[in-house]
Amino acid sequence: MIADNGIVIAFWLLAATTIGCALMVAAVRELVQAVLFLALTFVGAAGMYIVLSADFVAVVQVLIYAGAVSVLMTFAVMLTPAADRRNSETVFQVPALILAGLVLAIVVFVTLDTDWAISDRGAFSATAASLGEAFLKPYVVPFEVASVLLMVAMIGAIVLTQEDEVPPRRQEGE
Amino acid sequence: MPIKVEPVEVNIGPQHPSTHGVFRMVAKIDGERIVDVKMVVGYLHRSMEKLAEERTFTQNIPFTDRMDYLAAMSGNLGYCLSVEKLANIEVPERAQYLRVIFGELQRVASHCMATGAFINDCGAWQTPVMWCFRDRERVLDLFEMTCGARLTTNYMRIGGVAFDIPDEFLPALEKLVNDELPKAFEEYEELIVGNEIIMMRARDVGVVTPELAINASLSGPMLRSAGIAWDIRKADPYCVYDRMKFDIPVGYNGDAYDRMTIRIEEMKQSLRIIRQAVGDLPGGAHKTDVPLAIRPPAGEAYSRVESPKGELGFYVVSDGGPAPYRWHVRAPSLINLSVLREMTVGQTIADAIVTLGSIDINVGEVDR
Amino acid sequence: MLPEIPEAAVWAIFLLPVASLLATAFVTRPYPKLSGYVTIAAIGAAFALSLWALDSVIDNDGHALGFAPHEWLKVSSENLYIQQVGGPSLHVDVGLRIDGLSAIMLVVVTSVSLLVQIYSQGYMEGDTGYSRYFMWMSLFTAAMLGLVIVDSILMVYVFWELVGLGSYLLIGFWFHKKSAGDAAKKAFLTTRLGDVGFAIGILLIFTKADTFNIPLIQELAQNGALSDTVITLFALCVFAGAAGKSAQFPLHVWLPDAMEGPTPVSALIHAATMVAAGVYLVARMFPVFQASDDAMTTVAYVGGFTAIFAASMGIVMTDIKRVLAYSTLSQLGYMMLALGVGGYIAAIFHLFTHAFFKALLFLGSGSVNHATNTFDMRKMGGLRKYMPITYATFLVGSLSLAGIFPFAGFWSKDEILGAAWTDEKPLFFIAMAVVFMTAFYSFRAVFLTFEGEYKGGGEPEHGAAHGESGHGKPHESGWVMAVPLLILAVPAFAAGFVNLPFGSADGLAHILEGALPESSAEALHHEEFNYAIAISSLVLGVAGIGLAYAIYCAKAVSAESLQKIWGPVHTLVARKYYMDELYENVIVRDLLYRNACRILQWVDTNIIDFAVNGSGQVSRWAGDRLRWVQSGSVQAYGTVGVAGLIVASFLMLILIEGR
Amino acid sequence: MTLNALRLIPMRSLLDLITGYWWDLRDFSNLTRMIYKHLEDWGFPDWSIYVISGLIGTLGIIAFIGGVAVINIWVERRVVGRMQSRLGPNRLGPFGLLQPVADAIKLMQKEVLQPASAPGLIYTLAPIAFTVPGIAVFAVVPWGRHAVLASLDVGLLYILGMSSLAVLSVFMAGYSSNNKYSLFGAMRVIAMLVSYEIPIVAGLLGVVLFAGTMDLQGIVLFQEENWAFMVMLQPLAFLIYFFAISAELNRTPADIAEAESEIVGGYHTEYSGMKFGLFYAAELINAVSVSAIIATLFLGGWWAYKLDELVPGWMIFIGKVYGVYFLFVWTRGTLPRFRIDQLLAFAWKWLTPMAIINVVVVAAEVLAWEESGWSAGFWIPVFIAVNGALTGALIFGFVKFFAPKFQRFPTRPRFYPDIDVPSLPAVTGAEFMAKGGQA
Amino acid sequence: MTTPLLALTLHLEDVLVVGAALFAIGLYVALSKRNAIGVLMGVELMLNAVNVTLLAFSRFIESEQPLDGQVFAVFVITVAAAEAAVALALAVAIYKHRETVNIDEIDLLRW
Repeated sequence: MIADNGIVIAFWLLAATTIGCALMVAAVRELVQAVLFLALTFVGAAGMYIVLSADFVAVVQVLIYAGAVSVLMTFAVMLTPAADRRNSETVFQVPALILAGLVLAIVVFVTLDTDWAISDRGAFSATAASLGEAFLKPYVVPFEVASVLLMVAMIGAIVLTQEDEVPPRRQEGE
Repeated sequence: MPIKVEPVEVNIGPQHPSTHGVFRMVAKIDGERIVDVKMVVGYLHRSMEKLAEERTFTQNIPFTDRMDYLAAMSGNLGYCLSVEKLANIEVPERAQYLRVIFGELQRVASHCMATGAFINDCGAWQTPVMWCFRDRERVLDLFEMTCGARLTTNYMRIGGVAFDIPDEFLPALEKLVNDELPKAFEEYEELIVGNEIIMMRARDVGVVTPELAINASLSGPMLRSAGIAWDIRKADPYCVYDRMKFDIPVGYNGDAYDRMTIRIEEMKQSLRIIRQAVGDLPGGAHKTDVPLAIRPPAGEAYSRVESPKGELGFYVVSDGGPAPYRWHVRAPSLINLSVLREMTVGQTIADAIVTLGSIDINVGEVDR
Repeated sequence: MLPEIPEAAVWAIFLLPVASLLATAFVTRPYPKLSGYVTIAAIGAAFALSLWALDSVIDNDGHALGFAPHEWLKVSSENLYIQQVGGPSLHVDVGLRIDGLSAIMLVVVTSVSLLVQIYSQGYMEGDTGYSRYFMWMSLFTAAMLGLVIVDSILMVYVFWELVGLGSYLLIGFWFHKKSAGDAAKKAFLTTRLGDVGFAIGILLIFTKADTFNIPLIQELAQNGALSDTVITLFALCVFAGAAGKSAQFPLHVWLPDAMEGPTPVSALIHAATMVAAGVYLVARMFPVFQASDDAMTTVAYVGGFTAIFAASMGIVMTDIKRVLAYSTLSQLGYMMLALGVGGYIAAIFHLFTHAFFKALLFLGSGSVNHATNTFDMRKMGGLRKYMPITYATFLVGSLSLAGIFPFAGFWSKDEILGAAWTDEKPLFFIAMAVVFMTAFYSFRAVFLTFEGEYKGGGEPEHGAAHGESGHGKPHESGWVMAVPLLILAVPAFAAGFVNLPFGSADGLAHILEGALPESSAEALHHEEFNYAIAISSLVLGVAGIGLAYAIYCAKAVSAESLQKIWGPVHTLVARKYYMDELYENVIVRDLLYRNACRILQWVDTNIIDFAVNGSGQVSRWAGDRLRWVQSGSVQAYGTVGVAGLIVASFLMLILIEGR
Repeated sequence: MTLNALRLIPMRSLLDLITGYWWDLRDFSNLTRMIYKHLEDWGFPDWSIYVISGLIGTLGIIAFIGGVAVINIWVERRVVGRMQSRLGPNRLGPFGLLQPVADAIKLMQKEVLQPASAPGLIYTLAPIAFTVPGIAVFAVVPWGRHAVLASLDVGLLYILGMSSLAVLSVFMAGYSSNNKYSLFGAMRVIAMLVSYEIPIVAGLLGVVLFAGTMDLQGIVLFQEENWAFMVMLQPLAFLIYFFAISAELNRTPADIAEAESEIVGGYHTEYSGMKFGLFYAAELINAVSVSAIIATLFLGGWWAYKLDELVPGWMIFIGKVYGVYFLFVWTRGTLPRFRIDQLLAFAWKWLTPMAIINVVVVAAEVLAWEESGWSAGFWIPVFIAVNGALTGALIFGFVKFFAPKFQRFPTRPRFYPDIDVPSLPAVTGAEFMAKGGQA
Repeated sequence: MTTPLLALTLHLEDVLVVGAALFAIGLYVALSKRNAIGVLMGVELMLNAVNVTLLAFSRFIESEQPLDGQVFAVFVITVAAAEAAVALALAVAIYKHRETVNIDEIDLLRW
């Protein structure tokens, strides 16, 4: 339980921003706008992370999601020039709406129904150092695996999008 | 399998910072790469050739200022030469020497402008162009000193030059030629020859092959950059150029970089010519007596000069009246521009801008 | 004395042949000689360690050495609920049990293997499959050693099957001969029949006793924790397995055919290892058998019948190896008989002595074959002159087999007779008859082979290893083959002295008793040496020898005339009581092929095929309809998946709430 | 003489006189502390004190940045003017200092145009979103020993995150303008961001490794403790960061996103009035914030070899910021622009490998330092020498072995003193070279 | 101490509900959007929702190693980055061949 008025107000503001932007992602009519709202959603989520005293994760979120993933998405949108840029829905819109509502209902029900083991630990003081230690001591193997995964993803992305033949840049002089 | 894209058409110009006037280049672009280029000229067309038929031969001299307004002296000179050829007028020695001096000064001024603008097109943020302007201003100061005008000099006259040089001209000229400009040219060499970024941007960009250059009848630095030694001053000497010693700088590769280095060397050669001309400058009249409303005998004449842009030719037909019957200009800017498509297709937009800058067109001359 | 053997050393006994197997398979395969040396070195080291193990066991009064078992496999549910209701859990431990019984078996197996393999170097020389031979020998030996040392009946079964595999590979070693291949298959399948019973027994005892540990099973059987029915069933199942491996009566048919393998293989399989495994198993499970009289009786009578049944066939065989094979059968029946009448020590004692003299006899026959290129005794004769060492050692073995005082066989056979006398009189008489027959046929073989004139031997076989002797005079085998014979002759003569019936209580009996649980050991008979039995059996043996001498050496009675007189009987016996025909023609062809298969065929076409085709048609029909579900739209899959998740969540919620 | 006379002035006691009071300019923390105390006395709850003090700090920073944005227009124009051998603005106010004000008034008066087909929200948000990260960066930059608004544990990462956000707003502007030039600018920015994020992060890793912290104050304190600016320890990282960040800042020689001579104005072609003014200001603000980062990371921030005991730290800091800013103006005033493929190649082929080499070397050095247990007094000069030599060697090596071969043709033309008139064409370049290069 | 003017509290449940809402929106987007990149956006939203939840647990729940939640959040972000790169590359690759990235036209998984 956080009982600090400022933080609670900040949280609800950020939550409203995040969810509002997420709704905009679903609602706006153009794909690029959806990407930009998505970036805002990421930033709002990063704010919520800070409220939850996870500053490192928040910064990583901004760096990777808002900085890199959104950029990648815009890139992808731009690289598919002849594709449909409208943010339209398929026939699954209504089922998806129903399912999303049901999921929300179930999760909220379970959340409220469960008796959580709440601790009164308070906020974390400094997470970066402890996280670094956690990555390099107990989680070193997942950490390395994650790095390998990133490498593989990078190479895979390059291979996937590589053009089969590189067109000659320009006629060379003698 | 490359991505299938619809080429995008981009208008570069007529309102664009780098088209040196109101020249329009419709580029079809695939990503950053140019697929096709369409050139549209005529936004600055003032119908000079037609207008000239309604004016006397002498009245037409200011038109030549306003064609290539960066090289007004050369335009004046070319036109006057053709009328003199048509009317068989002998020009005094001193006037011929003065014509050479001012023609070469004009070349320096024009090339300064070209160099600065070129580096600006490469993306430098105004500094080199300011430096080049500084040196051009020094030359223009001399023009102002002589004829009162800086750009549209209207200095040459049929049968000579309009005014003799003032007394303070020669000292100022010698200071400029022997001290200030050589220093400035060293700076340009630093800027162009020694700059890695300029090399990266200009080497292998806008290449003209010798065959293309000849087939398109290019001239001036464009032609010489392709490796062909050709200069009207040597091939068809006018005034007293046959008495001057100078070299023709010739490039190797036909790219933008070659053109710019050739321009710098040409400026140095101009200084050399000016020094010789000043040394040999004879006394006497600066102008023969020619009636203001000259009526050359019926006939036609073509004369050409090596303007900074290239071969500038004037074709004048007289029917014996006070005005030319037909007046045609072979404008080097227009003809040099005609190979732009061959030079830019396959390159990026940035390269196209650099190429355009290296051609050194003047839209006033292109459209006339 | 030596210190007690560490556990690692015992494991090494088993692992050394495994190592030599791997080394032979992967390293030395192209270098046959090296393969042999590696294998011999490994088994030699194992032999030395076995002696150490025996020494430790003697120090320990024959009780099991205290090796803790190791967990090998543990399958048990972590689910608390299942644990509460006592759901299935499976613990398989791998442990060692080195007690009197297994130590003796170790020594027997390793020593016989060692000598057999040394002998093989000569016998197999030049064979194309030399390395392969030693590879399979290593495998076989390793399996047998593993079988002996483990303490879990499940592991015993594992090695049991490995032994079967090894025997299959070795019997079919010359697989290019059809007979060899057939024999291998026959051996494999026949023993499998018994193994099925064994497997059922293991499952039975595990469900009832919840353990695979042999000492634990013994204890449970002894203190009555298991019902009589279970014990009887289990014992019979174990005996089925043992009967398969030890070639007891209904399943004996594979053994004579197994002579198609190389002779050293026969020596190893039929003297010390594979066939002994059955006896060993019954002995190992002896406390269980003790708890069930019915099982004991069954064992005893099957053993007795096998003994006389096989002996009768041994009399008429003309192939020296087959004679020895039936003799082996007969002797195994003897051992089973002994076990069945409670003569646990006697049985093992006989196993011990029999291993040596039978190995000696087989190797001797191999040596003879090496010289003459044939196993047919009718083509031999007079080899005494040419092969003195072989003759001498073969004679020692035969005397021992015939139970002539003071050779090893005498002492062990005498104990069996004594046990039978106290327990089951009818069996005693059968046994006595077998004594006579044994002496007769063994010396028939001796006389036919070594006395008289040389009859020329057989054609050298193509592809066989020993073709170079050709048509010339037979000659003594090389030292590589002769030395093992000589060495084996020593225990064949003297092995009986380890358990002389008079006086000493520290002999073989003592450590064998130590291997049994207390209650079981107390229940053993300890009868005195019965001079009457001893003398009468000796007399019978000598009589048998005499008869053989009379017929085959002195030719006082013509063998042919006897054959004519006993015509139908001889035919019956010579055709092995038509057992093979019975199995092949009646059971397999008539019963199974003709009738059962017809029923099965009907079932197959009308029921199974219908089901199969029908299900195929149903799947096709359903697939044709269902493929519309696989629309290729990822979102459709996702929607359905999430819907399923939601249903599952609802169910979970309802279930949790409802509980 | 004069110095001795100066010594008569009781500097120390004068300083002591003002130390600890809120008007002590050397350290703003006195002011903050006073505000805290008063707020507490007035019975404000904790959270509101936190919010109020944060707001005050933010206001201070925004005031500074606003001032900087205004002043920098003048600075840039004057400095570049001097470089271009002209005067720069000099009419309005003393030295033309009021010129930016006039500019601002002009911009505010202008009509704000918006393309009819532009998505209004994004179009309007873009300049704001472009401005905010530059300001937000200042939250973690220390101004003095006690004056830092948010001593964030992951300050450096925060800065990186902010700098990557700025580029997204450039994309927003470019995309929403619905103009081909703008879209070109936007796409170029995106491509460049993808490339340049890597050398930036990898370059700064060296700094973080040395300092052992990502807290900017911690990095400054590390430099103070070891009596060395980070630029001495990490010249390579400095160069990498400087080049890479000038690319991300869209300043020459990497201003391909606006590239006036090519795509007119890039992403802000369609902007006018104060929206354009915001872009213009944000560019300056971003330059200043990056200068502040460089000053903090590489030049010791508010610390400068005992000088910070006499001069207020924030003054030193601002001085350094302007020193770095001058560097930016200088490069902007002199260098032409790269082409985009050259720029990306520069990032991938030069900066990234060099940054990775740098990280490896620094890791080895830090390991040696920690494991040997020898003092910083020994290691720091060694590191300075080693890293300096390494930087030189790397740059030389890269230039020597990996540079494109510009010299395939001579850089100067050949000369023909005379020409054969009829013979056309004359000798071509290739033939000339084949003949051995003589005219 | 007087009663504070304003006493707001934030409970675990509140954060979880926010996360659930984010997840539901992400699910809707992922299931309903026609463009593959839009679908990917939905997936990213869901991953963010998961991160919110993880961090909430890390902050509120009694545990021996409370930071594990943050560690996992970082891993989630890492994997999401890799996934985004590969997915977008896939989208581009598919676009190269079929000139569409519409999910309902890409039915390679069809029978």
